[in-house]
Amino acid sequence: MFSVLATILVPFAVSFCLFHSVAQGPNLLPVLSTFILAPFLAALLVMIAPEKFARWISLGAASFVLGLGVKLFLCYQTAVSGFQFVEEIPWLKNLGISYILGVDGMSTLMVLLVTCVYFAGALISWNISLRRKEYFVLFSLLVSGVAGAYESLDLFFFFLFYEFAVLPMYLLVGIWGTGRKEYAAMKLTVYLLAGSAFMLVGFLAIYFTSNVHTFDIRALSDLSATGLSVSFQNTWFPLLFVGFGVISALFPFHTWSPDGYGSAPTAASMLHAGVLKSLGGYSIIRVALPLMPDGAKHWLPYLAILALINMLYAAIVALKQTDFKYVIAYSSVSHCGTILFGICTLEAAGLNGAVIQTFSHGIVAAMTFALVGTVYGKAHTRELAKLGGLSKCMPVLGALFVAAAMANVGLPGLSGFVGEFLVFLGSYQSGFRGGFSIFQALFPIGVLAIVLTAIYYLRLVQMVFFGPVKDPHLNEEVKDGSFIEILPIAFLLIVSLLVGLYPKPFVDMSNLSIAPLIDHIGGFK
Amino acid sequence: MIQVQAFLPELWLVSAAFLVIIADLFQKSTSSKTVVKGIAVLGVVGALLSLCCISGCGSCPISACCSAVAGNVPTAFGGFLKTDALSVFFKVIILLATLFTLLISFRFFKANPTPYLTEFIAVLLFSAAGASALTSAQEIITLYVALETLTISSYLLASFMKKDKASNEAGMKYLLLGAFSSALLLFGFSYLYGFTGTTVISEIGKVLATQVASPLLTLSVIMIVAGLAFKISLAPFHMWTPDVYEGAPTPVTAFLSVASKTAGFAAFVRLFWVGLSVPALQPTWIALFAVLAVISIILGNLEALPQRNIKRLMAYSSIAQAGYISTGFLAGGQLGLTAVLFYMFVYLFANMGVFLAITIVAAKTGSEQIEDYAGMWKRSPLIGIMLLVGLLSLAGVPPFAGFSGKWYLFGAAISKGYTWIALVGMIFSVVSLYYYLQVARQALISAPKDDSPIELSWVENAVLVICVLFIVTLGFWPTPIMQIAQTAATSLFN
Amino acid sequence: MNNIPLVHFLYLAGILFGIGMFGVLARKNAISVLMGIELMLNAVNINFLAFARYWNWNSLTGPVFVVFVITIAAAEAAVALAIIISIYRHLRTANVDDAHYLRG
Amino acid sequence: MIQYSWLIPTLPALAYVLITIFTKRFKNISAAISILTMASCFALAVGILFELLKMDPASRSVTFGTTWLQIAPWQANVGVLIDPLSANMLLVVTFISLLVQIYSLGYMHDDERFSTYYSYLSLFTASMLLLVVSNNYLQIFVGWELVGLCSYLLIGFWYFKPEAANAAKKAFVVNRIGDMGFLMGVVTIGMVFQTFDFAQVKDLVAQGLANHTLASGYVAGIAILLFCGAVGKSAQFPLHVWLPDAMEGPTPVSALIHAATMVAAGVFMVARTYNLFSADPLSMTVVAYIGGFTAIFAASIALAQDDIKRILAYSTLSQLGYMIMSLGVGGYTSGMFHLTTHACFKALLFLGSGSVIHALHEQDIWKMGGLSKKMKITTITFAIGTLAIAGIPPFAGFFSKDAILDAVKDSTIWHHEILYYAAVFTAFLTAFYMFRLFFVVFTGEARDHHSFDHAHESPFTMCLPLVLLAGLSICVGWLNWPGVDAYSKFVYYGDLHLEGGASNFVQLLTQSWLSIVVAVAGITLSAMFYYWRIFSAEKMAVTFRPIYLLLKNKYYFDEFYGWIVKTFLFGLATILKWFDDEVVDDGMVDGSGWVARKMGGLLSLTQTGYVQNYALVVFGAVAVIFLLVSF
Repeated sequence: MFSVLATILVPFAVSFCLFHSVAQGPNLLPVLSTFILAPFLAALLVMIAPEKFARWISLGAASFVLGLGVKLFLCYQTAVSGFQFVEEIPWLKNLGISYILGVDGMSTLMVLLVTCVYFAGALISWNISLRRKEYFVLFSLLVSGVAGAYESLDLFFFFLFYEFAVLPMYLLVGIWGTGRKEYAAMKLTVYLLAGSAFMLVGFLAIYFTSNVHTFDIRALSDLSATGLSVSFQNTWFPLLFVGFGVISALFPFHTWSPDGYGSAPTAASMLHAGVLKSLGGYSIIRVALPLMPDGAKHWLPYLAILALINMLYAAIVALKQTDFKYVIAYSSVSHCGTILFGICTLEAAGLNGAVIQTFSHGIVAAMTFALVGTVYGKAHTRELAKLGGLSKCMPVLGALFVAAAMANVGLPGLSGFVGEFLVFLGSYQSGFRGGFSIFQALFPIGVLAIVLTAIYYLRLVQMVFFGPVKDPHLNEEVKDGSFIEILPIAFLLIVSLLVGLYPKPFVDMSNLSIAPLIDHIGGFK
Repeated sequence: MIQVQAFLPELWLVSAAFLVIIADLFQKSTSSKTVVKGIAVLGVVGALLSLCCISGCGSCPISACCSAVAGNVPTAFGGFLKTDALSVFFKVIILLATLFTLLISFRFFKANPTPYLTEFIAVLLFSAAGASALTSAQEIITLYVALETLTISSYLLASFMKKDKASNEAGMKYLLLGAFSSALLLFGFSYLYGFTGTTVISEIGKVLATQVASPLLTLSVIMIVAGLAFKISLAPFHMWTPDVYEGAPTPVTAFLSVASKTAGFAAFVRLFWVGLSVPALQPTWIALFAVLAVISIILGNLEALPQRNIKRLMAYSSIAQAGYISTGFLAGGQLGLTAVLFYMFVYLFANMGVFLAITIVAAKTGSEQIEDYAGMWKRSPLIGIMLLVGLLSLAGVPPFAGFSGKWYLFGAAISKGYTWIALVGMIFSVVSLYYYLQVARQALISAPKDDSPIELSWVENAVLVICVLFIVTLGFWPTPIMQIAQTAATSLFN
Repeated sequence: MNNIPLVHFLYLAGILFGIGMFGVLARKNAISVLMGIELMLNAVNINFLAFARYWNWNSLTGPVFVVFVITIAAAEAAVALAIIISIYRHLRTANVDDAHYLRG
Repeated sequence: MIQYSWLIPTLPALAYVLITIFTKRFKNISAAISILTMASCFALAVGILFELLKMDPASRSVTFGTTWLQIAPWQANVGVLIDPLSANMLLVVTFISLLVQIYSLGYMHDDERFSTYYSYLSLFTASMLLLVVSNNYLQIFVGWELVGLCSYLLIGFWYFKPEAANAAKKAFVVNRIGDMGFLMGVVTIGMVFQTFDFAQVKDLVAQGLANHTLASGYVAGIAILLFCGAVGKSAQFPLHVWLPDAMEGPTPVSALIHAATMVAAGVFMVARTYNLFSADPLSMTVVAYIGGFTAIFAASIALAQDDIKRILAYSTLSQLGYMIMSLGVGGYTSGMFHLTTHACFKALLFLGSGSVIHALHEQDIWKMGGLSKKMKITTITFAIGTLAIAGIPPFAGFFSKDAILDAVKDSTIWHHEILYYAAVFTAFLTAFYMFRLFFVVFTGEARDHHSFDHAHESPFTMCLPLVLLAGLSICVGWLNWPGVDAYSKFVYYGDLHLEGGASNFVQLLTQSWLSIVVAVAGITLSAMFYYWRIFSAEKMAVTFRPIYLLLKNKYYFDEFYGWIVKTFLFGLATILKWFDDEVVDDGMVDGSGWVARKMGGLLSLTQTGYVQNYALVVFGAVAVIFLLVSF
């Protein structure tokens, strides 16, 4: 246990100080690349190191990166705002591709999210025994891919990292999954890549249609320079939205999500639900909106309906699920609906809500999946019919799960509430502006979701943890979570609490990138 | 005057071929023929090195030493052979492919002993010579002769396993269809000659530039397309591909899938972007290629789905690949051709790596069925990784080179306004993912049927590692090869 | 015979080519298919010579091409016969339709 | 003192954290922490009260806070607003919690999750106080939700009992439905006024109404949305169903949360946002009638219940109905006053019932009886409580209830007379069923001798709160002793006016003869039934069987709602799940894959293996292309 703590604290401290020295002086060490390289190197190290070190190495890397992430969050100069820690290396001049990393408020949050989930995931997969080495290699690779996607400001690299994350996921699900794992893995992969097919073509179309011959998002965001015609935007915005939406499980392209999470190993579903999925909403805000504001204005009100369907439909379907994990999966789909809905409002409040909700959903979903995984590991079944009264034998996990459920339900004091509240505020706002009265109709329906969520989550809590013990031999054999199992979950819970109790710094952070965006687009008017 | 550098590689290859035959006389037919193998490898490597002595090939991968000799492009036989940067690039691909093929064939014939290894190698070298000559042919007759050198030798190679019924059948099909389509090609040529009165490609371009389209001219162009499309197995002239790929010995399949495809594209590039890129014809054949490309992408990928035999699967995949490459080709211009060259280069490593893996596995298990690849991660991780990386690179998944390749191909297509082709291409590369992943799944996920390890020679290890590294690196950092390919492409237009 | 117009040659060549193609597509015996191909090649040769005559006899392009075609055709035929014989060894027939084990 | 008011919610929160993390294993320490914090909170509250009293009545309102989150143009604060209203609530909440926590020492003594219990209590108090001191709509909503959570946790404290688990879920979900309206209301406020601050909104509304930029109907709409929240939290009709089930929780919890404080939050919220409600008669009418209806409706149900706690629960419903109605008719002061008195005597009653249950381990009143012999203190205190709730002078209930009746009588809203008679009749019913309860439980002969023999007076820790509360149940009413009217002069809305306006006690009695009469009538009647046994309740039940069943089954509301949820929600869920599995997943997704594979299979049939077919394809292709191109 103490060795674990050491493995966590030492690298954390190291990176913290390391970054500190950097953040003071000029940008010596390429901070952002470190987020990508550290896990990557960890993967290589695991590859060559003997198997018994695998988990230590990746835990060390995770805490190192976590330290960096926290420090990044602290060091980001809110006064200056804009993109910071930018690294730029020309890559292919003739195609306007260059390796550009940079973070603004929103992506700082996302990077922080990645690091948190990476850390928790590394801990959760502590007791993986099957093909451990490969597991941790892929796990780390996945993270470096996602981190890259959140940091890169060049469409080429954005896409590259984005898909780079998908592949390890395929293997993680396929090898360490449960149930119809190979089917699920295939489905998940094919789905996400199908979504990205539109993205790729869209990016290229943007590149060749715009007048600035570059894939640099910053340059492309200047509509006056790119001169993308309204008709072009109207054709490509929906395609891009759907392309991004697929990874956020946009209805009706969501079915990979339940199956995928249903069979993914715990850490994989944590990372996927927590980080990869959030990429969809993020990329819409980062790419689709600034590049094609007119298309956005034209399409978002209609896409809002899709998002709304996500929220409610998934919530209702979750009511009838019989598998513990599937309920969570559907709830995550529903929450992504909230995110997309927030984006569709095209209002400061709504978009901020979307960002915060993305962050919160990342943390909370990761926490919930971690819990499910741990419980499954002990009860050896996920069928709700067989579970029951688990609080008797695992009170701590039970309590944590109630907390997680409340976070999902959007209880104030936990992160879920802030995002949802802002999203509703935004949606009503854009209805109120009269720009698109469609939102006035959608807003109350959207609020229904908070009731539905409450219903299915409490149903879950009741069926799994409350009531009498259904399966008698559950309580002798089942023990409560060990330190290693509790630690990551508690960690995530604390993060969620931080956001919930004092959201100001987080909201300010996201607003740093949202406010300019809104000025740039100018909302529905 | 004749500059020998213009056909130095071919010289190396041919002489290597003869040397091989001679050397064989002094060897016992039972011996492992190390000398022969050595000579062959040396010949190909020599050919590769000889490229450095070709002046002005800013594009040669080993361009460090090229920069020494700057200036004029070597020509021979009154300009019939001209080895410019473009052809050097193609030659590099072809020669590397030949090198791989040799390596593969060594493993292959260790598993299926034959007394005629020497002959095999000799013929292989001949056809390589043909292919490489084809890339620098500036004139129709030369082009034709080179082409036939390549083709006729590959007929022999395809049907090389005399005892094997499949191999024979493959050979016969390949031969009949090959001959048939080369007849079409020739008929096209004859009319081309009739219309222009010359056989020099650049001349043809000049003459045709002033002419208007006439049905016969179009017909001849179509026939030429048909004849050459056969070589790169572009649908609907692809029908031979699956059968031949499945039947032919694996090294030959590998050779066909890369070397003769490359040669075919080389011929296409010269003939069409120099000779026939005239207002009267260009719209026609570009549209034609657009259709053929899309058909090949769709057919290839769909038909690959139900396949069980991995070589047949690779055949269909190579049809689809031909479709992808054609999108770049028809986009043309500097961008398009750069994309084509780069993609061919990537394709070389991916395909060859996979075929090497296939051979090794087949040599161990004696099976080419996909389900027999179960548990490679346990039996030989490297092979597992090779399959994963190679196939996903073919599918165009980041971070593998195939991805950046597709990025440029489709980029080129879109830049010329063929967005729909790009869309179809992307969607069907997702379809392709399905069957590629089936293999990867068996290799990396499924439990092994028998977990007796598959041991590799150090060479094979090295080569596989190189392939993997190349593919991954080019995915992240395509810059150097891209620049070389770019200079090569530009060399066509001046 | 200098007054025979070009088109006549072309017609002849065309017809010959057609016949050859028919042979390729219709005849079942591998040898006859081969002969069909030879016919097609000869049609091509006629074309070349005709065009050569039409442009001018002094440039030997056409005839040279023809020579090459003939040579290569011969090589092709040699290889072809070899393969057909080897097929015959396996199947005891030279019927092209009997070799259809590779399909699907 | 006021500047430390932010400590009031904070301290219990800290207590919660401490207990959860550190002292789970040491029950006494946990209890000590929680009780001490509570005591200090009470002290603070008292201090704040006196500081307010020192101030000039016109400016008895102090507020301060800090930013919680900020997105232009909004700025959501977390802050404190201390004025008579919140001071009043602070006193009630802290005091009752303190007593209940002391009481729990005895009541929960043998429970293995003792510490957890106290941590929950602290968390609840923290959230409740957060709600009370809030100075803006968002924060009140936050506290609102948090008390909901605590009520969920405490109702489900004995989670292994399926009923408890169900009740907890029900409570949360039903509340959530109300909160949906509340949330929409809050969002709408944020939207219309671009701020959540009470004071600012108040001014903006006043301005808007003055210069007609704001339709009073619109304000009424907002008010009604907010009221949805109150309906849920204060368990008004039609969202009343959760409160009776909530009695599955430990009895002290019922006393604290489901009688004295949390359920009163709805009333408090209406009072807090009174300016929105009073802007338009519509909203007032809605509030008044919902309250009035709930009062009489719940009272009627209480007549036929057998579970001691459920009877009290329904009486709570009905009393809350009183308060709501009073606010609805403009009786701001009387409503709050009744809230205060009710907190005392209802807490007393619950704790008393708790002591009974503690003694007998039994909740069915028909298995009790004659307890007066064994449990003196409990009996006396319970009697006091009963008299208080029945509205017998000079007990607390009399003053507040009478004030409400006056308010209704004087009110000007639509057909107030209906409400008045309903209220009066409710008073009668209340007296009747409360004394029914008292007589059945404490007088007469023991019905279940086994449990009776084991019965014993509760320990000191439990009796002390009873006594204190009993004392209050007598005296609190005197705050509004005619002529003194201390309370009315302290807590009022708009400009001060004294309801009833009696100048001395005798005058008051004469004024409110009716309420006294009905109360006495109720008592006598129930005495005839259950004490002297002149009439037989059983016979009544038989003769009026349908009515009896209707009341006994609470007008079948649970069944009705259950049916709705089952049919519509879960019906829809079933359909959508089918749609998701069959249509979207198998149909669209796997379907496309299937089609692709099949097509591949079909296409690969073209690879016949006959070489001449291939040649034919080549020929055909050339021909077709040629034709297409040239024509």
